[in-house]
Amino acid sequence: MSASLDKGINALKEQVDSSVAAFFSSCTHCGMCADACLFYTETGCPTATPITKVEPLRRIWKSEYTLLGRIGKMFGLNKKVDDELLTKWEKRVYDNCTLCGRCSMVCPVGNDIALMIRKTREGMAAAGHAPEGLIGATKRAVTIGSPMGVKLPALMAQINHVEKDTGLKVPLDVEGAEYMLLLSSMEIMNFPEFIEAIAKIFTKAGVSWTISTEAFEATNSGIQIGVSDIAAELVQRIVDAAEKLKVKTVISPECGHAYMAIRWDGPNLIGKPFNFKVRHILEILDEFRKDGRLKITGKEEQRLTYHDPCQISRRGGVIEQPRNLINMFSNNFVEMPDTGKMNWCCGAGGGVSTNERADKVRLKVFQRKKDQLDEIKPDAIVSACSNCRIHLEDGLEEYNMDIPLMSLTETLAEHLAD
Amino acid sequence: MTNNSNKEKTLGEVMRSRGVSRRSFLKFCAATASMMAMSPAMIPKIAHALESARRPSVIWLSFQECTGCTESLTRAHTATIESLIFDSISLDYHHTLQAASGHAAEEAREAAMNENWGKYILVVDGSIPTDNPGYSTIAGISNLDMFMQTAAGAAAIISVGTCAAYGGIPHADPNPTGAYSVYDVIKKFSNNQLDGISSATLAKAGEGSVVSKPIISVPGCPPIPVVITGVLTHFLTFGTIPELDHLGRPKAFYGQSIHDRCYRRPFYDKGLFAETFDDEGAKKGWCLYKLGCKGPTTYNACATTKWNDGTSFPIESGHPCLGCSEPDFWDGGGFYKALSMPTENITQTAIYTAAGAAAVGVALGAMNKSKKNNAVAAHNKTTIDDLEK
Amino acid sequence: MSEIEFLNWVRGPGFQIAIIIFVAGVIIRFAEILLLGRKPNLAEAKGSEMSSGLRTIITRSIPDKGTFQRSMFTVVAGYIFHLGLFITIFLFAPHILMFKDIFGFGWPSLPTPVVDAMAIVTIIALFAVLIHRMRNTVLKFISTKEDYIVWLVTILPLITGYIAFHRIGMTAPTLLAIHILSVELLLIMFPFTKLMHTFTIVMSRWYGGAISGYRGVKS
Amino acid sequence: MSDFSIVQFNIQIGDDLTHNVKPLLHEIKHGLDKLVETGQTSIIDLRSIPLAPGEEDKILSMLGQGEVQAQLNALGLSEVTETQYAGVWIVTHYNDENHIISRFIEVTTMPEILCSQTEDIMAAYSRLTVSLEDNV
Repeated sequence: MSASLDKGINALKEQVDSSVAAFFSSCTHCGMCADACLFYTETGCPTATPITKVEPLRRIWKSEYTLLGRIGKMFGLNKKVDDELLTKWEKRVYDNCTLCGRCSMVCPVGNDIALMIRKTREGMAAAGHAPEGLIGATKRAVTIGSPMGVKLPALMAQINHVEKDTGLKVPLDVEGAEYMLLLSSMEIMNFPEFIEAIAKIFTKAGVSWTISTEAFEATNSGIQIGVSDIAAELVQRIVDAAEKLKVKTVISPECGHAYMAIRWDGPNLIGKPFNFKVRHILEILDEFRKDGRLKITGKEEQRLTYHDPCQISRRGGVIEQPRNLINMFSNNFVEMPDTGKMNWCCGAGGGVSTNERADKVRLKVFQRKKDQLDEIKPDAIVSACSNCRIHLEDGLEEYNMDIPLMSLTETLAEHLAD
Repeated sequence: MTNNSNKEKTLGEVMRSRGVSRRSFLKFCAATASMMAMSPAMIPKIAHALESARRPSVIWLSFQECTGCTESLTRAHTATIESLIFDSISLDYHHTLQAASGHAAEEAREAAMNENWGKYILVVDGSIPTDNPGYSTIAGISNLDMFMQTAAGAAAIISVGTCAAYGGIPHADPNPTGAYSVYDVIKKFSNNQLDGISSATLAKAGEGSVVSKPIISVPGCPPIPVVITGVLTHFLTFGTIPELDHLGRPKAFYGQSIHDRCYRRPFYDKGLFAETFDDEGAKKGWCLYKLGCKGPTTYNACATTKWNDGTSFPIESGHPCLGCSEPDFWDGGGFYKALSMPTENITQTAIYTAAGAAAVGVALGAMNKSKKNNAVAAHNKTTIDDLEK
Repeated sequence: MSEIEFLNWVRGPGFQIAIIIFVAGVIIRFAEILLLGRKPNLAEAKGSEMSSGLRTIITRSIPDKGTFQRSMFTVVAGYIFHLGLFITIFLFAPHILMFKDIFGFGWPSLPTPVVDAMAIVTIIALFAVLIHRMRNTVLKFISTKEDYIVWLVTILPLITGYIAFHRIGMTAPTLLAIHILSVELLLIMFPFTKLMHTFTIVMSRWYGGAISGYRGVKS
Repeated sequence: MSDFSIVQFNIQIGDDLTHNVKPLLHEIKHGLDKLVETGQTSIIDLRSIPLAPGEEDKILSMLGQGEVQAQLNALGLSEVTETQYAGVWIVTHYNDENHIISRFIEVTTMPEILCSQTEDIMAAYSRLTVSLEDNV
């Protein structure tokens, strides 16, 4: 109960570094980031312009870290960061941004606006201006171990089902395994087929893998709400488990921000490099492909497209791998008009799906994805993020579209040669 | 005075009495119109006006000057015409040209003033020192006193040369004698900013309301001789002063810049410049802008009137215009520095500034860093209990 | 003060003051930014920060197809006025003389009529940009007073330069002095406004490219 | 006499240096038209127009030499020549030292300066009268 404006302002001060200072110094208010943001293109609302979302951080930078700002501060001329501002900005920063980073790709002066919004969230959260839904999910993540409240027994139940259905063993807590698989709550609760698919593929590939019963949750609410302390705590759990089991590689599952959290933010959050590798499941599968460990049979003839999850493609660098893999089982793969690093977000990442308040807007901005799909009219969509998948299903239903959604890993597993 | 009788005659009569034919007179008028940049359609009007004009008295005062202006005038190669004009005026005082000296000379001046009070033309060359009257005196009279006394009774004042028009070389930084132009001296007088002026002079100046005298500036170092005679002729012809620009210069001569009338202008427009005095560009007669030509900011008639009997003008001879007919041309940062160049040593300024700023920047950067470190140190770990207020 | 005195002042002490503020301001801004530092990235790298940062400095000048279509006006008008500013500032013979005086070296100039035409194009583009800023909902919303002031101090030297070159309305020394004065205003405002992007764009593009490149994404 | 420029530069751009030559020749053409239509004469002062070295010579050589050439002695020499285009006259005034002081192109049937002037005729009459009286 100790969130306060002072704490928020201090958090913002901590977030300013030379990159942020360079970004703010370079912004010319050209407005091109708005055209890159689906929250603007689909709502037409100028408050959704990405660069304006970082106003609290900008004010702190200006008044604390620039000569003119320092002088202005002396005479009380600067625009202040206060609760009124933060209240007004809460929706802009959390509800109208998925941290998809498309703005960062088009900014003509090269500003990583998504990074700045992520940093702004640190101040917002510390000042007590995070949305209810995200606070709830974060609390569950820390206390229960999963933002959706999934506990170990629930996972064990799903694993039992999988083992029964396939006759394959899902190894738990195996010390010295090569791979340690993480799962997102959504996969455990909504898509247990994923576990089945992994069991099949990894068994066929003949590699040793395991799931830790102490740290199986891949998602990280701390990243989404913007509290590094909590994010670090959640990362630490995985690091402890991986070190305990002495695995070589930790696998991030089909979840965008989970990959971002463990692969790119993880070591920086806990302040030291990992002594294991972190890979996305698609990277592992592509390695298997290269090593000839994947034997595929039968090709899909239907028109398939791939929805790039922002954190995996644009923010994660896993862009070629899904395409390599899809081409193994598809004869009719078609790209969306904007694709790869320039894809459009589904509209529910970055904590937006956890924030009930944003339900309406996330469905509205889905229009962007709908337009993209209308243009290429695919028979099915393949993706690699459970969160995207759930929201895409929601969106397609909302817009009365009947396009099946497939997980890349699961579809690949279906095409495994015996 | 012997020429008193002449003064009552018209110019036409004077000329005819000297056997100048009407044809010669017409030629003179045509030359005058050409010289004054008037339309040839004006020739008959000039002829008519000059026919009936009466010879005015002219008093020429030389103060802090080099006699270059007088030299220019007397070396004028259009000798016939010049002498004709000087024959038509009564040059009652000019201490370089007159035969009389000493007291006789000063008496001549006073006599001319008394006889023609309110009607004579006062020509001034040289600037007037205001700092200490002792810097320049004539017959024991300070320049300032002599000028104010003479100006009081003038019909018009013609400031000949850059020194009289703007202060010129004596006025150039640091201006040790407190030299000022004719215009500035009168302005200072009207603002009561003049010391060292005698009370008698003051009374006289006030009486003649010096402040409201028309002043025609004919700047140049030296001025083009025909400009001097042109102004005199205009006064003779029309009895009025010619149309002047904002600096008091006759528009007929100073209406366009050297650059506008320069035959090398097409090279400027094409971007063809001489870079040095002996390169190919210089030999090909390209634009001299880069060599410091002040043509674009200098208003004068050199490019069309030319010098030495229309032989050429400085640019035609391969040298950039110095801007001698503009104010402060000595203090303009150097004759060979192009107009778009800064006059100070900016490189040095920038280097010193950079050194100083680097130190300040490092200090400010260190302050930024320590502020950030303080913020990090003040970090209060956020737990799930701290997410709400 | 006579017009030549005015011209001499702006070419002399005035220019000196402007240069001092400009140079000091830019250096201080750079120090402020760079000395803040940035934590080293502890995650296992997938690409080189340095090379992708450097690449982005160049590549971000060209928008991708989709962005070009969506922000066509901003891109086209932006290109025109930036190019126009470059040509009018750096390829006009009298300006090159000034740079030569300061740096000690010069470079070839463009023919004056070309620069003249480019000045007009640039002025038109800048007015189009202003109208766009005042009418587009996003730009209207995000624009601050600074944006309009910066627009003004950017276009002033162009307009005064054009008028001075063609000597419209006033005498050449006054027009030239006004032109130089407007440039001095620009120089003084430069370090304290978004005009700084002229220099900091190198840093921001580098950082943006480095952050992406570290993760193996070509930005 | 026409070559009054002492320093000769190797002007590359030639005739069109000031772009004044052609318009001037056109003005002369219009002048001739006006002279025929209305009898109105016109005068162009060659010194009022900026001309590059050599351009005045160019104009003069274009106009060429006609049938009439006259010289008068009035305050120095003056030359009046009709060009090959009848009605177009070049009037050049020199001073005592044979330097050109002005040069006009006159479009007229007879330049005014060539005509005997009324005042001079009157003076001539009295002079002749006096002279006859003295001699008788």
